[in-house]
Amino acid sequence: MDKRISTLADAVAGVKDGATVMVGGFGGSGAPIELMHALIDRYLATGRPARLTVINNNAGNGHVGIAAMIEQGMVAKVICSFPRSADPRVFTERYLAGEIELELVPQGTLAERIRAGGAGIPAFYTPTGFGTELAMGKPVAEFDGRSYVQERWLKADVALIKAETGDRLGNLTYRMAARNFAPLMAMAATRTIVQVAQLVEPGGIEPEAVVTPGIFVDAVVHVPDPAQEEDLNRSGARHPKVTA
Amino acid sequence: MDKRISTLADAVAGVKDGATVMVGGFGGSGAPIELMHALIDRYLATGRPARLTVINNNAGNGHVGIAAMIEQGMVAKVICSFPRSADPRVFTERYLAGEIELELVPQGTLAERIRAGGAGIPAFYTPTGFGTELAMGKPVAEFDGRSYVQERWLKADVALIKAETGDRLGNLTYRMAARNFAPLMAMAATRTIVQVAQLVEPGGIEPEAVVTPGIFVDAVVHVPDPAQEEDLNRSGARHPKVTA
Amino acid sequence: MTAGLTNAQIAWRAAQDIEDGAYVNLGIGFPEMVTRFQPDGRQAIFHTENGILGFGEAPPPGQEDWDLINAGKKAVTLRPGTAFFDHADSFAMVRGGHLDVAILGAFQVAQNGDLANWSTGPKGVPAVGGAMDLVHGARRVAVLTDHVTRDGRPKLVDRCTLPLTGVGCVTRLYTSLAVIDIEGGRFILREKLPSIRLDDLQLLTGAVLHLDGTPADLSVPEM
Amino acid sequence: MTAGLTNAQIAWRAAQDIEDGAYVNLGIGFPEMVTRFQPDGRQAIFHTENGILGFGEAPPPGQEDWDLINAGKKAVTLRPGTAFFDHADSFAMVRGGHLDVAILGAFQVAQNGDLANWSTGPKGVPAVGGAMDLVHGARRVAVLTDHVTRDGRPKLVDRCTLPLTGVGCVTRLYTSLAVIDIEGGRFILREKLPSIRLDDLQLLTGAVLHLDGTPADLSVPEM
Repeated sequence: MDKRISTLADAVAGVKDGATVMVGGFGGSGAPIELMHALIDRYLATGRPARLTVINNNAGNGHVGIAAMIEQGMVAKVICSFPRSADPRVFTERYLAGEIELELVPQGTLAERIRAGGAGIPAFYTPTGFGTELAMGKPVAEFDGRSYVQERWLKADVALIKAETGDRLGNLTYRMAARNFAPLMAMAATRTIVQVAQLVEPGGIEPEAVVTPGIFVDAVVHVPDPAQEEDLNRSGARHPKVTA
Repeated sequence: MDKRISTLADAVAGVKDGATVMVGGFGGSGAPIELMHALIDRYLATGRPARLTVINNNAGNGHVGIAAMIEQGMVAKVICSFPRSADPRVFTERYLAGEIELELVPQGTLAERIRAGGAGIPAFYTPTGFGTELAMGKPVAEFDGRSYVQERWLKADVALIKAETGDRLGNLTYRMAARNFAPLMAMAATRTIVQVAQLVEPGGIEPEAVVTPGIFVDAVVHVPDPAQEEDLNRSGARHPKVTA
Repeated sequence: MTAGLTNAQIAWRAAQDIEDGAYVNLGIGFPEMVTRFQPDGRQAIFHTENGILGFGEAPPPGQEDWDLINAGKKAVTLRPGTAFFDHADSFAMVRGGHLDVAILGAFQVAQNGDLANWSTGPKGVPAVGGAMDLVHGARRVAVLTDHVTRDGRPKLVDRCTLPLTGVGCVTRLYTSLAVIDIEGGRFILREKLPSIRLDDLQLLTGAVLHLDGTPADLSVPEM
Repeated sequence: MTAGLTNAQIAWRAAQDIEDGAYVNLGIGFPEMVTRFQPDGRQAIFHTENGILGFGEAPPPGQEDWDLINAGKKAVTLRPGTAFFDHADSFAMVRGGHLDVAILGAFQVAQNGDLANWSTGPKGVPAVGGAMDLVHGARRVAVLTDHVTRDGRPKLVDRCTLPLTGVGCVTRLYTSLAVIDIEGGRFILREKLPSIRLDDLQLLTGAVLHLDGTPADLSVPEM
């Protein structure tokens, strides 16, 4: 079994119009910049994939990554907990103009809904959001005298993930807090595409140190020295680059 | 902060009559033999703790560990998925005599109920068990055209856990497949007591390699060279030892 | 009455349908034999409920590590790429539909796909393990079984009379006499031993065997 | 009108109630200042929603590692014993009742413990982050806030008029003028600045301040 794919372009070639795409990361930490930019390049070249629903904790920052996907017009809807950032203009302008849909989900509920999608749990109850606008229309139940909101699982067609180390079986580790949503999204997507900074032979990751077992991974692309969103934004980067 | 406790006896001193006790392990792999035997020693010396409910995947094997707890008369009820083993006589005899209660739970549901207890999820839906005896009396709901059973969280007063490496903050790693239920039980118990084969300084476990973060742990006891249940049973061991 | 396949031969036949790279969970006991018969050039990745993916064969006696066991509590070994994880993640793999195949034993299988394999009734000590999770998780749920009980009664039935493990979950049966798919609430006979006549096979089966073309010969090596 | 405490002084006062070894989550912004004022001999363990427990102070400028950030996306540092984990485990800590204290900001707090701190209404872009989870998870939910809004209206109210973050969740308020507990659906005044009269404090508060004995002096160092 070999899940390696040699180019970013090939890795994202199967993403379809209207797809739901989970994108790993919390702000810039764990953001799979190169995979997202490969998806943008394909869209600019072919017009596809369009009308994406993007699931991430945030809604982009600056003009790279998710912000660039929105800016180039590929994104119809964002499901996130916190669509603010140091430079949220791209999302904000489209949202206020009514050009992009937003489903706002409390952060822990977002994480648990994604995990539920991956774990075959169609619904669960949480105290989070009870009695608030974000629970409106959702079933409510009482357990042991306390009120809870029923939340549904969240799945995706594709997950784009950034990992630190990976092997060709798809076993993954993550760097520090870049882990965040990635292990959950890897479980919840029909096709999980991962960029790894280091590609190792099977056995190169200690069996006890594997964070995402290969069963949750479909494609592995080697991207050494991946860009850090925060660094890109501090340097005023854009994707695609503006040529003078 | 220092969660170390110097003796096994002190570590288990607070377990009360009637307590619900989660015990890590799958068969002998991960079974915290020394903690269980310390609990038995206390019971034989003081008559406490009695009438325990024990939660584990199994119901004991031979005459050590959970089997010994049952044999000595400390256990009123077992919640498990598979009360069979190479030598299940202790449980089997008490069960058939009506002297011990059994709540049989499918293995994945048992794991998920414990995780739910630790994660503040009072109930969730699973396809497991739908239409079977084990779902009788439980609420059923349909999602996306498929039927699911509602299951409730499972919590405990105490968890007894075996880990490989631990620090005084309670950060833990596990050895190979001895991990199994331990990280879940550590989350779901009011008081989590851990025996560690190696005690290290904070920082002695790589931050990315921590499996159970210290927030889920209350007490750490150093037990170098812990006994392996399978080895004990192959040598015909009993606890307490039978003196001629 | 015709001599049926041995357990090992049934396991061999089931192994032929497992694709390279498939993620597979094998039930305790007889289904564990499937690992021995992987066709050359194919390598399935085996999952065990207690938290291992990609483990290897049993170690030589005396070299067991009892922290490295399968769901049947038998010792296994590491391979390059083995991963360990906790029980919640393990059953996320199962329940979340990430396994390609689960292969289990059976007391009874009904033509609607119902499976009974955990309890023979109220006597004795009931034990279920991970079977109820597995039958609702894997993409394909295959059953390995003798075609009839030890006293000659059908195990493939109209309706299960024993307590159910799962409702409408079995997709294919490998028996000592035949290979049978379950589709649309019916048994569809795919292969049968050349030595048994269709009429006789039907007599040993507790519900109608439907045909979808001529059944192929169930052909298994001597072993 | 009396000069109230600065944000730093409010954070200092809140820090005095955090016990050694407590697990604490600090909201984005002003509550983050609490880390600076831990009393000597006490060491809280800080949790951040994005998957770190036991992190340290901000690094010197230029030495940031952008994979090592807090929920406010500010760079933090490692300490001996830091642990990383995924978002599901992180919110298991929150929702599962494993945190001792969550400290958040507020737009409004009602005497029944309702909190509004995420939305000022339908205009603009709504954002909630982890606040709704935190208020229903931690054993103590403390709010740090100016006692009144910038235009002088009460932030401590009879009923919240802004969209709620959580129902009946706040247990203690540290304001620029007072320390107030919420018990049995009432504001209980525990401490007030010596420089403000009780009558005047009541005028700045949108619901009755109950007494449980004489309020202590709210005493905070100059800074």
